[in-house]
Amino acid sequence: MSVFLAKRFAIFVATLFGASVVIFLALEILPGDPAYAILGADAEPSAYEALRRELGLDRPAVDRYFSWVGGMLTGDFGVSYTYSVPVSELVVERLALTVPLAVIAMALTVVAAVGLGLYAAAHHNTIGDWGVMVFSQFGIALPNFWFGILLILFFSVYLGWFPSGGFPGWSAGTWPALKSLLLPAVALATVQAAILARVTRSSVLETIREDYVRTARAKGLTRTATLWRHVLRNALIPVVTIMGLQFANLLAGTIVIENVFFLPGLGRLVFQAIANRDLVVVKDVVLLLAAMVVIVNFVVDLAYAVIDPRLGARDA
Amino acid sequence: MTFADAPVVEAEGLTRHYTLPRERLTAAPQRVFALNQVSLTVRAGRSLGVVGESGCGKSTLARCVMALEPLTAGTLHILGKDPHVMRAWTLRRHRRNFQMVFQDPFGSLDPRHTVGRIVAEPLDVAEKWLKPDDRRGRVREVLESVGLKEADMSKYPHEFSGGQRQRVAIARALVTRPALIVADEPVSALDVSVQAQVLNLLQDLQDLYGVTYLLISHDLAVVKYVCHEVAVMYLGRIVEYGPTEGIFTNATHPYTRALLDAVPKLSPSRRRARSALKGMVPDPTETNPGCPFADRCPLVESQCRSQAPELREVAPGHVAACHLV
Amino acid sequence: MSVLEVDRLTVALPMVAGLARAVRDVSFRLERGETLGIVGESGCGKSMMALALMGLLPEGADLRGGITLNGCDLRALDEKAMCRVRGNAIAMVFQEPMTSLNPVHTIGKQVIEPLMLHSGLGRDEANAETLSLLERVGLVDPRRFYGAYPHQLSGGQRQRAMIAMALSCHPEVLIADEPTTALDVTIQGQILDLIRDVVSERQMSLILISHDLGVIAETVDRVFVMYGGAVVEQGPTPDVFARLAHPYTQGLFAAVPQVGEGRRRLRTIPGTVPELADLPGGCTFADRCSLAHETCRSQVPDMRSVGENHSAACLRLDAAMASSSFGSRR
Amino acid sequence: MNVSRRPGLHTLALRHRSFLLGSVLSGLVVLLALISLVWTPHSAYELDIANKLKPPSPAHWLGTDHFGRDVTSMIMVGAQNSLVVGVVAVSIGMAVGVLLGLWASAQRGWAEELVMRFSDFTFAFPAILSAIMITAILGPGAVNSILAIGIFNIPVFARITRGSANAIWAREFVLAARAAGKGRAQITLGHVLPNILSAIIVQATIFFAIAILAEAALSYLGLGTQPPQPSWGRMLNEAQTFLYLSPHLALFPGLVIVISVLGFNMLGDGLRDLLDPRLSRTRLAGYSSR
Repeated sequence: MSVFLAKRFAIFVATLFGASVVIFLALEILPGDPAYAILGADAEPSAYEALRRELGLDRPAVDRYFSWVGGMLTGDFGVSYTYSVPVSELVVERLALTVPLAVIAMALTVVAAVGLGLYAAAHHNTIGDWGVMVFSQFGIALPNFWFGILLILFFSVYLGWFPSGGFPGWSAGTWPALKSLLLPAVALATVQAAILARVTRSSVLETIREDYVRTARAKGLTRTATLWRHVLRNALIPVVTIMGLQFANLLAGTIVIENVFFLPGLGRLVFQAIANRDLVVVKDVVLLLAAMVVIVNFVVDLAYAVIDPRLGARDA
Repeated sequence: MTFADAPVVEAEGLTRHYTLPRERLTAAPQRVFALNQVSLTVRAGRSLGVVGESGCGKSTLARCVMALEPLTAGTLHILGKDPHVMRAWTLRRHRRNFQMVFQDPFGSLDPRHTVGRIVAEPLDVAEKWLKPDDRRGRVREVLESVGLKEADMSKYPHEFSGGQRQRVAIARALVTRPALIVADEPVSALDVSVQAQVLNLLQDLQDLYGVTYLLISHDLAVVKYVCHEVAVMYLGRIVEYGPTEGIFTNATHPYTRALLDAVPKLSPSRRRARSALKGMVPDPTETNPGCPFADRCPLVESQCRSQAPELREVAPGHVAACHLV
Repeated sequence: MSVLEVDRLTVALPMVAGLARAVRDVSFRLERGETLGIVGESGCGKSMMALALMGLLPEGADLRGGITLNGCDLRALDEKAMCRVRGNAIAMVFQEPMTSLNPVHTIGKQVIEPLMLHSGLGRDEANAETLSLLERVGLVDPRRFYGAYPHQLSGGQRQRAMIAMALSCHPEVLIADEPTTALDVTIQGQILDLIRDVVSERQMSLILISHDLGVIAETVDRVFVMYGGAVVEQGPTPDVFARLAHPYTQGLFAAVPQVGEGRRRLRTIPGTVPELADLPGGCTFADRCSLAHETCRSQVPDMRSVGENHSAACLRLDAAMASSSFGSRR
Repeated sequence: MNVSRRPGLHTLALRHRSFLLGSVLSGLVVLLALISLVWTPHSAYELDIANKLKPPSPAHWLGTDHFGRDVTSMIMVGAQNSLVVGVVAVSIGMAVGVLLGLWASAQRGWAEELVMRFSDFTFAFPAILSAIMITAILGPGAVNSILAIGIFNIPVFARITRGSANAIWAREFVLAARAAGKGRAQITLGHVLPNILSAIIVQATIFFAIAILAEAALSYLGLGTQPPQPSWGRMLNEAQTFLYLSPHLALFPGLVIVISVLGFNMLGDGLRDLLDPRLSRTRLAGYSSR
């Protein structure tokens, strides 16, 4: 067990390091340099030099990399070129939207998917099972941004129940804020839940065929009791893996969905930054998003250790 | 095939260790002694049976003899040449002389190849220059010798029963006309009635082609039907080794006796007093200085725990590793 | 009254290749304390019969015939009532101790489960009972095993835990389906001894299923030989082994390599075991039988008596018995 | 078994609902794209401001957009775009990923570790994130979005290939091939690849569907295909501005995306069932008598 965790932690750190290097190389070295990218090809050489100095580009690349990463670790994200405010301020403000959005969406996903998946597996080969499968087929094929538009069309334009976009901020009260996050979260969760429900269903169906399930039935456990006590935990092992991958998709999805609903989150921020050629912000936000994905995958590894007692032995 | 009585396999002190991945960061990684100082000789046209329970190292022995797994120590000669020190391409050529039959007739045949292609596989390496017609002839010939038909060449493995598949596997092993066939549990996955057919086939092929067998099995009775000599393994070591008759009528090592005793007899006798062995086979990770069998031995004495017994001759050609013989 | 009565039990399973008639017209009575062995090769229907008795046949299976446990018609019970019987009055030990235990639960948790379900014991009493059960099946130091996970145990230890689980509610019938097939020979003996001891100690009835004639010969009072889903020979174990009647039983007996003999050819049964989905008409063994006549291929043989309580389903019993060179071999 | 009378593959295929429906739907989309190469009801590029934002009518089956372009024609031409992106992105992912996976599996040890860590690492960058990076450097465009999706596909294929290949390497027939003297490369080509090919084909169809979705999302964000080249995602982006006026604009491009993704997904599912060798087993899974 300890070996497993140590190994996963080492991979976690190495992945973060690798991601930061790639982002740094991609955004600071490849395009020539950020000053060039910001000003464009036909800028005055003097303005270019001034900007280079302002951005600290006259220092060696290795130096710049370490001061960037070191800064990120201590909370100093640098200063946005277009907003002229510390990036950390921008990011914290935007995180307050993106993180709740992703968490609500993930919660909806897990509840809906595990529920539907279990239901379908327990009622294998019935109308209910068939219904879940059809829902999931369509859900998987649904582009989340289009579904978002449809939700706006129906719930905002037609029924007028929810705002069609924008975010009043948490200062406007919890309910109005939540209300404007609900449709985006549903748009995000539906697609992911459709995928996860399928995974759950097939994992449960696979586990039901295991010998120990027959043993449990031979003890006199009812089908339902067997499902809860013996099938669920074993069936969750592959489901958790997919959940980890899905969180990455959810974060990526927030970038799209924030654009659909005009929500001022990290996704919008990174878009505006690209439009404004504000590479300092792009670099920071991309690393932040990548780090969130990596952290979630590490948490998934920890979850394994809880669910599966064989881990130590299997990894050995 | 070769001149009589020449050794086909000569193994001297074969040893194979594995290092297990650490279980804890603080603990040193454990070593498994899958094979420990195993020496044996099989002469042309004879067969040696290797028996033991799961984890005794018999399958590791088979794979080491086949040079499918490296040795930690020891030397091995097949027809006088050591496959473990050869260059890769010389070894590939040499492989025509020793072939293998596996346990699982459902796993050892590629489901996507026809029987003709499966059986011809060793020829792809050993006799690349063979013309397609000759090659087909060779496959047909060998299929017929194991009791299958030419028409079976175009069929796929799933169209055959377990026993027939094992015949295909035997045909594949025979196609290069090898001097040695290593058979790892060739019948343990088969039904009893089919098992007998395959055992008889192995015997017939030996009579016909003079092929030498190294037969690995957990089943003493199986080994006895096919083999001239038997080696009994326990925890990676040979504990008793000798002619089949000698082992079965005059088993010396307490483990061999327990093994013989444990086999259920075909006579209804309730409450047969077995010399039941206590406990279970320990992990081969521990390396205590004494006899590996000491923990389960009904006759254990103090010296058994402190000193490992050497193989000693108990009858002509019959050796056993026990202090008490 | 018999503990278990099985009357013309028939099981059919839908398969890709057609309907598999896994069990055909099997009837028997099992008395208290009696041990019954069912022997046969793979695909003879012996495991399906065990699952039918437990009411655990795979979905879509068609079950006919009567199963009566202590005068109670099991076929008439609904699923809920059947759950109260399973693991309680009738319990089962499976073949693969590796996969038959749930990998994510401790041994203790799995052994205590039927107790909590059926016995009405409180947590503490059930705990104590579990520990004593583990000790009884030879898991010395039961507290350690209570908290252990299946992957930490050897095959033999796992099978002991399975037996403890099956014993926990004092079942009247214990079904053991190939309980030692996955184990080493020296461990096999220990497990068979354990099963035999607990069965006689608690006056249980035992149905032991095995492909190994030797295991059957050494363990049970009465033996059923199954082939192609039907019983082809049955009788008290000593009688059957003394006078093998059915050509299949004779062939099977001759094909088993035995320890006591020299290097020689084995007698074989030609051909292979038929698929249950594609059984020949008439006697299912006719295609492989050297004594088969035309009638054997068209007429289904009935059970005929060959001795007291000993019978075989063969149309050419006389010829079979006459040609038999076995029986008194040892 | 001698008697396993498994119906032929084509019979099974005709009986398989998901496979049938999937082939019909994805065939339809491919047909749409092919027809658009030679004929569209109107030009997909010509502006006709006088006829802007028209609802569906006999002249314009699915209406017109805010520039008066014919939506039917744009959807048809947009199909080309989606299919090309799908084909190229999946090909990139498959070509590199399958090679890496096979290599990792044949070499084991450090090679495998390297490929796995590489794929762990690329999983930190979902397609959208890498597309953002690429557009930040090179600017938006169809080629860049293909590149982003393709790169994202590499580790997925590498993982799947390695997983299935490892399972094949553990089989006894591979050991038999080694005992016959076959080398790693020969075994990989002769035994491993043929046995995992169906799994890869199935994944390819499923990732084709995912690639269509990803392309639509990137185009919607303005990172993918650039105007005037019509693309489904971009059409949805533009439609959102006129949601109150002409909701039909948001409906049809979305529907074709759903239909094509549904089609390819179902095709993949169907293939998985049909190519699964377990289907030919005569016994019921989980119940064998010995």
